[in-house]
Amino acid sequence: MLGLSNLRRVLLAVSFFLFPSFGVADELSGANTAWILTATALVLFMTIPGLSLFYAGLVRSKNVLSVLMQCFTLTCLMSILWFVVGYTIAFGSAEEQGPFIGDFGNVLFAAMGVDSLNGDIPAVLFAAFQMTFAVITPALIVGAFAERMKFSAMLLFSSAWLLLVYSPVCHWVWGGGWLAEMGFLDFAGGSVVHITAAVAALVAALVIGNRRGFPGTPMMPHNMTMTVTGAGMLWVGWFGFNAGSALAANGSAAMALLVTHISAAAGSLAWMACEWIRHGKPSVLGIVTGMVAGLGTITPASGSVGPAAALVIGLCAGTICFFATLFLKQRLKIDDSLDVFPVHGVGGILGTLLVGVFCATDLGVFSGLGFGGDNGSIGAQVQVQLIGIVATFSYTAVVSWLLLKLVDKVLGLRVSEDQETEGLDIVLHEERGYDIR
Amino acid sequence: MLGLSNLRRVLLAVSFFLFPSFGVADELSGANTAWILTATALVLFMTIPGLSLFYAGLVRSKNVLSVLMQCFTLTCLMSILWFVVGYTIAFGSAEEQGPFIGDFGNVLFAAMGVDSLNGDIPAVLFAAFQMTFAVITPALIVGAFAERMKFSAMLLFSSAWLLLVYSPVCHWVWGGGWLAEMGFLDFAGGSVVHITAAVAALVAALVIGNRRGFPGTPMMPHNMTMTVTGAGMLWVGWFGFNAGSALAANGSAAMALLVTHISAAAGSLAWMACEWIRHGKPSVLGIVTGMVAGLGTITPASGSVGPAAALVIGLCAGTICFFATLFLKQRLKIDDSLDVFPVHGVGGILGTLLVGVFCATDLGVFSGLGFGGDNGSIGAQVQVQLIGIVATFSYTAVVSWLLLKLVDKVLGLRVSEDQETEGLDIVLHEERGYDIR
Amino acid sequence: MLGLSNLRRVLLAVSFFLFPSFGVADELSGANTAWILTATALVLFMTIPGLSLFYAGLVRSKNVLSVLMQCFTLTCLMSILWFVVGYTIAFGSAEEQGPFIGDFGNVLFAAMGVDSLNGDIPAVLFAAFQMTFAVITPALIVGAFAERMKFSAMLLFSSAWLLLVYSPVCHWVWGGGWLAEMGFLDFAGGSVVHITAAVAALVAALVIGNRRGFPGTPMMPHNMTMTVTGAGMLWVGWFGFNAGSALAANGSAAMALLVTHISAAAGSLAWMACEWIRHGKPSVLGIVTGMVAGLGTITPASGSVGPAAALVIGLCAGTICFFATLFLKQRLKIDDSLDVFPVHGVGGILGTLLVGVFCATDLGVFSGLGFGGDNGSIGAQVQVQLIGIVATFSYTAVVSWLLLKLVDKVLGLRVSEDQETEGLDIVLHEERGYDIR
Amino acid sequence: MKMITAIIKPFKLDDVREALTDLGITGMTLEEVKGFGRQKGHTELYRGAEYVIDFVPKFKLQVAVNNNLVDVVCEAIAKAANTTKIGDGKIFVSELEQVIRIRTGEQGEAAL
Amino acid sequence: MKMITAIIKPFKLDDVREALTDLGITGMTLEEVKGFGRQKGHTELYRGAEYVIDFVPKFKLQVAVNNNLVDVVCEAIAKAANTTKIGDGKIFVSELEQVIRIRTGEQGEAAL
Amino acid sequence: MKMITAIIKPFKLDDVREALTDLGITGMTLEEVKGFGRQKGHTELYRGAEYVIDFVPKFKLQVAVNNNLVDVVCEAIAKAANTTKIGDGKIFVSELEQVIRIRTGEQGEAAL
Ligand SMILES: Nc1ncnc2c1ncn2[C@@H]1O[C@H](COP(=O)(O)OP(=O)(O)O)[C@@H](O)[C@H]1O
Ligand SMILES: Nc1ncnc2c1ncn2[C@@H]1O[C@H](COP(=O)(O)OP(=O)(O)O)[C@@H](O)[C@H]1O
Ligand SMILES: Nc1ncnc2c1ncn2[C@@H]1O[C@H](COP(=O)(O)OP(=O)(O)O)[C@@H](O)[C@H]1O
Repeated sequence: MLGLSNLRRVLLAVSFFLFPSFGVADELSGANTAWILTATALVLFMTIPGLSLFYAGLVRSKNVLSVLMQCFTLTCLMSILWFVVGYTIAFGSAEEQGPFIGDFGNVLFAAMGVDSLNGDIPAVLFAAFQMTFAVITPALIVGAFAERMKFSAMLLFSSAWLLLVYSPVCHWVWGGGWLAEMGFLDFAGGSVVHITAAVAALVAALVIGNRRGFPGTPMMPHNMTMTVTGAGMLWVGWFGFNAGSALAANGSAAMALLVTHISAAAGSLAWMACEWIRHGKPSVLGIVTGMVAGLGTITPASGSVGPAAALVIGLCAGTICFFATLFLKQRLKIDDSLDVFPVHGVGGILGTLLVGVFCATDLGVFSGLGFGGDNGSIGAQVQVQLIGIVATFSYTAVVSWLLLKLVDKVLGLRVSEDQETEGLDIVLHEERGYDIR
Repeated sequence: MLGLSNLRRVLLAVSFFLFPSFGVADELSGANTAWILTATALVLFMTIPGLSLFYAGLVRSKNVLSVLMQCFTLTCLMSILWFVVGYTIAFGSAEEQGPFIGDFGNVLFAAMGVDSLNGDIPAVLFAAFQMTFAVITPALIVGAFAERMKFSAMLLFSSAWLLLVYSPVCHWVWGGGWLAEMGFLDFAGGSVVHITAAVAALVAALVIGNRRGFPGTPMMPHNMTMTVTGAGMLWVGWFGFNAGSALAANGSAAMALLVTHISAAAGSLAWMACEWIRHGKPSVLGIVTGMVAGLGTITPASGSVGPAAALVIGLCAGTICFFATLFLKQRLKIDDSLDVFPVHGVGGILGTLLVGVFCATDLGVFSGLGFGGDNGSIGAQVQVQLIGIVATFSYTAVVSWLLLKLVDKVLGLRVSEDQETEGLDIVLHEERGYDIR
Repeated sequence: MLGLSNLRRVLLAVSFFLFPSFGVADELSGANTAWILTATALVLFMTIPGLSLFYAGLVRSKNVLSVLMQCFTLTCLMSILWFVVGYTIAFGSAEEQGPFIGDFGNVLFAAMGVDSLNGDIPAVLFAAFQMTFAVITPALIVGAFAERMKFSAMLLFSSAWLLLVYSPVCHWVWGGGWLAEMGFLDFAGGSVVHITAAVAALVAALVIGNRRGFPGTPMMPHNMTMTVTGAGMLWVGWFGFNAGSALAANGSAAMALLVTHISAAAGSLAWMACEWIRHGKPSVLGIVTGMVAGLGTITPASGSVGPAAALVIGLCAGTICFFATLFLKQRLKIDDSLDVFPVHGVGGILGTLLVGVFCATDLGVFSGLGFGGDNGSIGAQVQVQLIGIVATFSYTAVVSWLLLKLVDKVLGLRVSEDQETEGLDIVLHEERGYDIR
Repeated sequence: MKMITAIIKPFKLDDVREALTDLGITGMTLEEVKGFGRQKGHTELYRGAEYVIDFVPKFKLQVAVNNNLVDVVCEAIAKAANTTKIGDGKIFVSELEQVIRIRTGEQGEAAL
Repeated sequence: MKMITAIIKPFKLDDVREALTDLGITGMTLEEVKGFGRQKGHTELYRGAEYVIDFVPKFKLQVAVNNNLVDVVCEAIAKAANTTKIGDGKIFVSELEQVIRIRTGEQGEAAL
Repeated sequence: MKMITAIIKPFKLDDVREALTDLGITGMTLEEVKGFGRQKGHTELYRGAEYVIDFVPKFKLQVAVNNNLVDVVCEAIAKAANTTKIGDGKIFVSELEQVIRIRTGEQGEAAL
């Protein structure tokens, strides 16, 4: 009982090689529980304070609190929604799960008790760990519409989005849904988290429009030290995100931690090199953005590849996301304010593709840990990965667009011009970020 | 030997249902040790940097370092005092423990070696974990007398308070003392930590008096981003506080983590809603204060209730602490500067009461994990909870008041008017918080 | 296979008493894995954001990003270098290891798979844990040449230094090298980390020369709150550093955590007392510096001493490092800008010596956990410790000096006078730390 | 020579700076100030403590000019800074007796 | 018209602002400045490096007024800002040739 | 009396302050300002968004002096602040009608 079965199916489909004996794991593993307790704390740490500092440092000081407020409120609201119904949409409660959404047997976690297990960890722990993913994904979108969206509209949009986009896609991939059935590989959320968030971000940037003055007026980060602090926290927390996704304290978790670290480092250095070559000087904003690219890109692959492949993945991530950012901003002139799409979206897509290559076990030093499901070749795996990318991309794009249009009708998406000029902190929250004398 | 027995007694009395087999746990559990090592780090993280940032952001910039200094110095000094004698007052060293204080066999942790166990974790680990609680409790009080207390007076008061208030009360509840005997439920410190700290805070605010200019002069938080950062850290660290209090990596810890998270989220949203309705705008200071209320309130209950009850507890916490804060500040005009009492005190009392209700196992979706000790009904349990609240409240109030008066005699509690105007950072520490150009 | 054997040798030589049964530990321990996964995250957390904030707050605001950038880039670059070749220089791949460096069998971690073990934890986890040490050590040096070194020169120097200083010394002490053979005690890096970094720092300060205007011009910390935040993070992360060095979740780890905490607290209070007595006022910069002294000093001893000894070690650390700092700055007028040598170097030496005393088991309440290797008396152990100190000190001094001279030839070590006046953030990175209105 | 001091809305700085450089003005000095006037400030609310902030952020721009430029400069600023909303600010003109360029020691109009 | 510039202690701002509004003054401009004078600054000590900070934080308040108000305004400020302790600050008065309200283009006294 | 206003490079403050105290000047007021002039600013680049920052940080130092001191003070400042590089700044001199010391109510030269 207890959402255990559906997890099993995922594990079976996606990463069966990791848990050779999970079929008999009906006893609690204290060790795995210890690690997932920690990992849950680490993933929460990624959103608050990690991501919220990363983002908040990048906006102008008149909007700093609005960003912190959005991230914080999403942490609360998404948690409650996940508890009430999001979890059960994604993971359901019964042994057998449908291809598109779960069942409603775990509304309010009704089918879980203190002794229930999911695999060999407490069922409520699995649900809480997943809750932190359901928190950070909508929080990532915040970067796209920062400095101009109404707080109320943001809450309404995010709530609907969690239930109508995140939860179903999560079911497809991790809840025993149709992508899981195909042996689609996404260890820690390249598609579930990064593609969905980034596509929603792109759509939101397009629907809500550019900030006043973009791109002419300087809109400098108001506190780079805050952004770099948040970046460090993201890196640390990401160990919980990726290595926690092993749901165990074992070699797989350790390898996930290692490849995560290496890809982050490689992504950072690649971005730094691009900047140094192209602009003449390396910047700290550049290197931390490369880090996020490296981390986002390794995420889907972190359970399937080895460290040498992670080096390649990280280098590709840093380079490609660098040029994607320039392209979106300078060519397309889309004000995805904190560059959510070119970093998380491009990275998420790239990683979800590359895992299809580097999971292969016969690539010498670049070998990985094996294909997903019944896939028997790089070609087959890459095809499945492509299907997954296209499906999550287009589903997210369509539903996000509809939701934004709807919210615009109901509440209006954007503050007035004067309010935007004055800044959201005073206008929406009657507070100021700093009063330093 | 080794403080093991008294812990056993607590566990027996308070939460026997969690450890069905602790009686035979004479071997080290690596898994539980791994989690409590982590939890210890997390609780330390709550004080430094967590709480210290949360508090420091709320004062004026001329006093920012004084608050950081107070929290940091308390971390050091309380740790040493706990090591020297505080621990043994609370937990003693022998199998049988008296009702009011422990024995003195563990002065300087004399009765613990590297191989000693307390339950199934190293005895020194239990002592270190508890040390982090002995650190944060006096640090919480700092919020009440911020911006005006002498540093030396603060040190003297806190030292005496740790030994004369915290350690004994800790013994009553967790050290096998009289409240433990009654089946009083306080999983992670609703009374031991929050009520004691908050009552001392209220008494301190009354004894030391309002800040110059309160309530007329604006005394705005000088750095809300710092406060929100600290808030995020507190939330994350609180997982160690509450789920660590299970002293094991098991279902109980997982459930504690989950209910902690849900109550934090619910408390935040409730406070936000109150503010939004009453003042027209939700603020980030509001939502993070609601978070603290939700966390403080679930603390005593986190080992005894389920997630649906946590939702209710959190919503009550946010709402009631909101109005308590307004009442204290606007009506009573008491300058409990950072609102320690209305948040931690009211929350601690509320949670200590509500656990008496929601621990019951027959409340449908709101069911909990069972009564404490021999208590057999909600009525009986609530009565015990009330006795615990009244006892800790009044004992703390009286002793804190005496100590403050004494310290005032010996050293003087308060800096001079001119010094208060100039700010404590320069006056007491010859430093300034910021020199940003 | 797998670098397992050499680790075993170290463990055998250095801390054989901790792992009485490691000889048969050929199965993965989930509990130990859980803790070392966490510890790895904690040590990374020490560098980013911990150390980088600690350091960055101490420089002038025009150079804040340059410090953050250096720490961040080192995190990336050292990780990759460690992965490529540093690890195998330090730990090799074969059972038998030479006295001076490892072998090259683990280039690109070639000899480790997902299932390989090192002791009873995954081999890749041991390598990743050690990677975080290889990151923070060069990052410590940054404090010496802050505010004036070229970014490119810093990268080149640090890279060469990692491979030519850190990795070999790491081999001597932890990789089964000649110092390990002698029973040299250095649990978590008093010599490997702190002495090497601090000696390199001193040499760097001398070679690159004082900052313009030192010591006449005020060069105040631009953001003490940042420094205190970083300090708190360092303390928390240090639990991973020291208690993680037990490579297990057991009594040894717990004891390491406890003595680390006590020494940090004692070092802080000792420094505070010195300042209070000597200068009339205690400062928050003082107390956090005392904390670093206490932590650095206990590091080599953290696996070998008890809590009462830790109290003594911490008190010595705070006092002696306090006077060392004054001496270097006021008498020698050496601009080791963020006082790396007097804190980490003096502390590292002191701790590496004192462990030779306090590891003895017959000192009453100050007893420790036993001598290293075949050493049978305090005298013998202290002699070995002295040999280790002198060897790591002089080797590091000579090689660091050569490398700095070389880099100066190739790239130039220092920015121009005008650039130094303008500040490295704009000049080297085209960014500014703050744009707060 | 005259010193022209303009208090303007912060987000109008770019427009004003442009208008001035269009007139050939090559130097000016900027300060962040807070203004009190007809334009209302805002309220801040922290846990039930309500503070009315009367002083709103403004920029103060100072330009030293030759007498013959005073009118055009004032006009240019007034035009560029105008939003027709309360709080647009003021321009103050006062006499300047002497100007010295530190680098060269030049004095008077040559120093502008 | 005159420009009255007062250097005052920061915590006296509210008193001074009130005194001025009591006189019917509706506009003023505030800057954060650092003052050097008879009032001693303080010492800061960072790990043995001692720095003497001579410049103490002050507020500079500027009010443009009609000639007939100069004396009462100066008096009001002097009274409100006085603590009888060194460092209370100074009031400077200088001639103002022209004032323009940007929003309306009004000039002279009408613009105040 | 005159008000001497000097715009200088920030790192020259100590030199200028010393030069003034050497002349017996005991009071002055300092502001952080941004200057626009011949001295070029710098470029900042954030993820491909390039911003040219024209305004460079300067200090503005104001000293009220007796008429007889104007020339020596100006000279002293000009000498101490000079680096012979563009951007060294300017000195402005203007008439001061009245000075009042708040603490004592002293007026005119006695208040300096
Ligand atoms: N008498 C005055 N003296 C100095 N500054 C003034 C005066 N009156 C207004 N100001 C400045 O001009 C700004 C704009 O004035 P305000 O009355 O708000 O609007 P408006 O200029 O549109 O009438 C104020 O914020 C203040 O900085
Ligand atoms: N000659 C001056 N020129 C400009 N500002 C001055 C002058 N003298 C004093 N000030 C300003 O007035 C403030 C107060 O002066 P100070 O000598 O400390 O005390 P007091 O005004 O009580 O004599 C100083 O901090 C400075 O800002
Ligand atoms: N006309 C002016 N009015 C006001 N301030 C000016 C004027 N011209 C220059 N400044 C100030 O003087 C500073 C130095 O001027 P700049 O042209 O850069 O160099 P220099 O003084 O060496 O010719 C500027 O940054 C600005 O603050």
